[in-house]
Amino acid sequence: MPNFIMSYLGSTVTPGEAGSQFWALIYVLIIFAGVSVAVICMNWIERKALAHFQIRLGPMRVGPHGLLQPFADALKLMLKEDIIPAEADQFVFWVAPLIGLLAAFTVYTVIPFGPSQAVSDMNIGILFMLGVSSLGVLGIVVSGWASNSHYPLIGALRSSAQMVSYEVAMGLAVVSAVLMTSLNASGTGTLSMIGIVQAQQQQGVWFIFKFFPLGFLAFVIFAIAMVAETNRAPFDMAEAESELTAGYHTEYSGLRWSLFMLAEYAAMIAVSSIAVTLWLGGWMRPFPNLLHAPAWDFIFSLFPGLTFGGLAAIAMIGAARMPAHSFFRIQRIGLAVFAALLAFSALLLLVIAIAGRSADTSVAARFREGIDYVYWFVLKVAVFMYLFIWYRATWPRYRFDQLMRIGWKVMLPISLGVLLLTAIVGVILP
Amino acid sequence: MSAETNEVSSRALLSSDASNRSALERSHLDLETAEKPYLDSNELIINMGPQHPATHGVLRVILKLDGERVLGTECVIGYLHRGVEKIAENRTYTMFNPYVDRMDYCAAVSNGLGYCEAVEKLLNVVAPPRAQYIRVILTELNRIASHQLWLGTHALDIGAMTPLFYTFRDREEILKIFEKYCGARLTTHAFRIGGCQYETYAGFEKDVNNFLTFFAPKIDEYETLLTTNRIWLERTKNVGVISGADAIALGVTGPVLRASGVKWDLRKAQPYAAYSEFDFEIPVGTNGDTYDRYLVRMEEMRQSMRIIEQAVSRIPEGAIMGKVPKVIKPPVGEIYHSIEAPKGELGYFIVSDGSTQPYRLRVRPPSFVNLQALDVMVRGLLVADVVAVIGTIDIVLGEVDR
Amino acid sequence: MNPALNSALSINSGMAPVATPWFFYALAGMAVLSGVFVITRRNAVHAALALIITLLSVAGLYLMLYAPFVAGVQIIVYAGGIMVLFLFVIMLVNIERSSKERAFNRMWPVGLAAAGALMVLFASAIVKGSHINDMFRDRLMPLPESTNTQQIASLLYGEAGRMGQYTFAFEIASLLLLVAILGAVIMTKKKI
Amino acid sequence: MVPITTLHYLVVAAALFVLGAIGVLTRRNVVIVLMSIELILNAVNLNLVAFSRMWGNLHGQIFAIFIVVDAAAEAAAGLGILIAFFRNKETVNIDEIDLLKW
Repeated sequence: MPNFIMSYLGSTVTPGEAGSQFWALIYVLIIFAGVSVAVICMNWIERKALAHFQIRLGPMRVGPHGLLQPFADALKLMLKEDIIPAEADQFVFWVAPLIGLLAAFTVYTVIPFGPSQAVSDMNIGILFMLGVSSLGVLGIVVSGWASNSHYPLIGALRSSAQMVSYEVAMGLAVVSAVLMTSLNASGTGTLSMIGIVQAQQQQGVWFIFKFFPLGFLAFVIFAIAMVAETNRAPFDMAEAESELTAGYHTEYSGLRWSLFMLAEYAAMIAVSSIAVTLWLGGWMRPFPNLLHAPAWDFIFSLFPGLTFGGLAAIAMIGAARMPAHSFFRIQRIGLAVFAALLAFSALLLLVIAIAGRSADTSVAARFREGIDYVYWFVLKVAVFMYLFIWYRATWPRYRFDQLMRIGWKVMLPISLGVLLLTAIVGVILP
Repeated sequence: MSAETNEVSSRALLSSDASNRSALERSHLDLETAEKPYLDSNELIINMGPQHPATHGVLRVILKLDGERVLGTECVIGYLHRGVEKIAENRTYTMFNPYVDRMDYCAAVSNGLGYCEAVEKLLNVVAPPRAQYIRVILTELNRIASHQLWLGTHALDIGAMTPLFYTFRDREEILKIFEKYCGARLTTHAFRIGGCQYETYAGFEKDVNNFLTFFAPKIDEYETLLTTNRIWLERTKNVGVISGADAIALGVTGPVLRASGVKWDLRKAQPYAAYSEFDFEIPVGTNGDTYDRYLVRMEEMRQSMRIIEQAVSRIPEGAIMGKVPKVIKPPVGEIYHSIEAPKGELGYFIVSDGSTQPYRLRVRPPSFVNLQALDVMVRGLLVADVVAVIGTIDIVLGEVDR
Repeated sequence: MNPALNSALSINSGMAPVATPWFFYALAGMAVLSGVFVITRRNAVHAALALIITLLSVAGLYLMLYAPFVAGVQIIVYAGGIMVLFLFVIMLVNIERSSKERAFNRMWPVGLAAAGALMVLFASAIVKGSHINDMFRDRLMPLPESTNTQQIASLLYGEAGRMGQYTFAFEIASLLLLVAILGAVIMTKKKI
Repeated sequence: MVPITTLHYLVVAAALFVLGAIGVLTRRNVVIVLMSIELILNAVNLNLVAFSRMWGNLHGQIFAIFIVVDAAAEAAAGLGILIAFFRNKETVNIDEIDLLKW
């Protein structure tokens, strides 16, 4: 194999740092595909979970338990007529969803799924992330304006004001987490995403528990601000369907509309990843310092396989419990095949975990490590995604002025105070 | 009318209290001369509805906005006009009875009750006690159903999706009782002039009692989702405030009036059917805001359950139809009879020329009158509050447009 | 290739970008082209979008100059903050009218001539400067990228208890921002 | 291929500066004039950062950051003035802003 492929394989840094453009490209493709798949899964899970919150069944017809619903939706959206209003600004209308999508996906270049499982480790990682995710607002503003219609315009103005306001509190919360990284021997912190996780590892504590309750407060502020930042309930003013029909994407349809949705979900995953990286230890498994014996490593490395095994079991039980009627035969077979696929992945993961348990340098060991990192990271992000759904099912919507009041008069002072106290405690305590 | 409400209304009509008058003067809408906005060019005229998710049907509200602040509103109605009142002039009294179910289709039983009692009054007939009790039970069940529908859609307007499904689940139980009783779920043609259409089916009492035990904890379930929810409080407290005096001056009735602190309920004030025989409270609010209206309606559901419980346990035996001639030909004259529908005072004004058909029939629908208060309530609020206020007035366009 | 440049590149060899010239030409071309759009578009929103592209391209150029922190600031402050403000204002003021009117003022030939003169000045400065000594051509000092943010911080805030070289200037800049915020609020609010 | 040197950056910066100057001198719309000023500031920033790389110290970058701060202040104040002006005169054309008082 050519050198530019092989030379990276033994490396312990990200492809961006190692200067391996080929592998950087591969990673970009993997992440792009992974995020798209995650959005599809999220689509299905949100519909099902929301339905079960609301004593409904949710999608049941397309595939067993509606498993193929997202694909049917995607197909429908792609085939739908793409309407551009006559009075709209054609070019801007066309380009607006792309801006949001680009911003949402560019963020993923610096998200570390593991110590070397990222496209690049930028020196200014978290700064870059905040900056690029703040570009998403441009797409929304511009789409609202280009539609040349009242409801989209109001939705766009709302969401731009909202996102700009919550970015302030969000940034301050992030800074207080970054401050905590500097509590080491050299006294220098870091903005690099990988560096932040490594700092948590060195200090032996997730930053959410650091200087309790300061870390926790900063985390809560970020967790609230990120809901506002992604325009999700209860802060979904920009697309409040009971007020503004659909907000900034009222005039959009078909593929372009689905791009907005894709961008929204990608942005949700991205901000959740920031929260996980900054406060919840990123890719680290629970208690990496306390339970650091190889035996513990092995036990924790069984988790991915067991998770998939559990999912396979659930799917299998679902298939077994389907009514014995010829109408359900295809569905039963489909669910059983799905269960078999899950079981196969579970088996594969378990085999990798067992094969890679001892040797530290073998390919299997590296694989096992990588799977572990990605698994714990994704698990933590998944908790946030579930929270997003939970919020949406439980809470009414804030009004716009209340939202701004909370942003400027509650969140901003608290985050400033937390930042100040973190700095003071950080100087006094060690 | 009680002394207390008399006093309030006279103050509303006679006093020269400046703030009070300004509120009413403001309500006289003139979109052109609304106060000068903050940025001239930013003044938007927005057309909310008739196709809009939060206007509860085909209401069209023209909003004049300064940014998001509402400078004025104008309701355009009539998209669901079917000429019910005109139809009445070409139908006999009996034939017209099913038409009233199509006005407030969320509370069809109440509509029928009001119409039948009005015609009975004109004929000087009284329905037998058993029929009266059945009427009370069904009407109160329908009040609960109507309030459930209101709660679900109102919460959905404010952004809480889940209560809608909970209320629809429980409303289903009421509709099942209706269906078993008269065969229809929504447009229940349950009553006849002079009594009831049908005798109760076997197990009616048991079904109703089962519903009561089923539903009692469900109200608490709704309340755990909303009553102390901070966002719900922020969205509804001090939103769409209307004073008792303003409400009376605008003719507002029902829960909207009671939430403003006026204890006015026709079931107590002018008891009809068998309501004088039951023991129940009239919940009254204090601030006249959206939250109070929510609380009043929640409490009204509980009170309705109390009434139903009493009525079911004491339901008398006997005939269900009074002595009514085969051909209904009321004597020449006119009558106004009103009942407390879930949404407010539902009145029927019938002019009889002695023939089999009404000479003129006029309905005083609560939604239509209450909708007038929209402009007073939403001036100076934000767009988001407009949908909350439309929801809290609890309008049904079938009734507004008739 | 001269030795100085060679050594500069070799120090950063770990991350020596392979296609540097191409990236540079692409970014620079994008910046200049959308700069042209900024000043020629009749519609202010189009101009703003073009300006955003310019700003992002310039941020890319900063990255190529091993100034990642400035690039990050450029993206956050310019593209994420200032341009949103611009778009906001464009939507507030009535652009339908202004987009139908003349886009350029009556004195535009004079302005163009002045700008042309400026361009000639720049061109001559660059040509002369690079002709007399190969300063621009030769000097390309290595800057450590990985500690860029730290170094900027120690210049701005000081290090090990000592005040930084620019600490006072930094404080004055924050004062300037405060004044600008207050000024903007006072000017735009109808009644304080 | 010619390696990229400071000179290249200077040329780009000069081009951006001239474009900004043309915008400021010829356009009528105040918003676009303000945007052209941003263009000029960016050109200066690019120069400073390029020189910072040329001399191998970070003072140029510090200056660039100060200029970004300045640009933010300028945009806030400039757009504030624009809004106040637009409220009174309903125009955003710079050649109609010819009175000191209205």
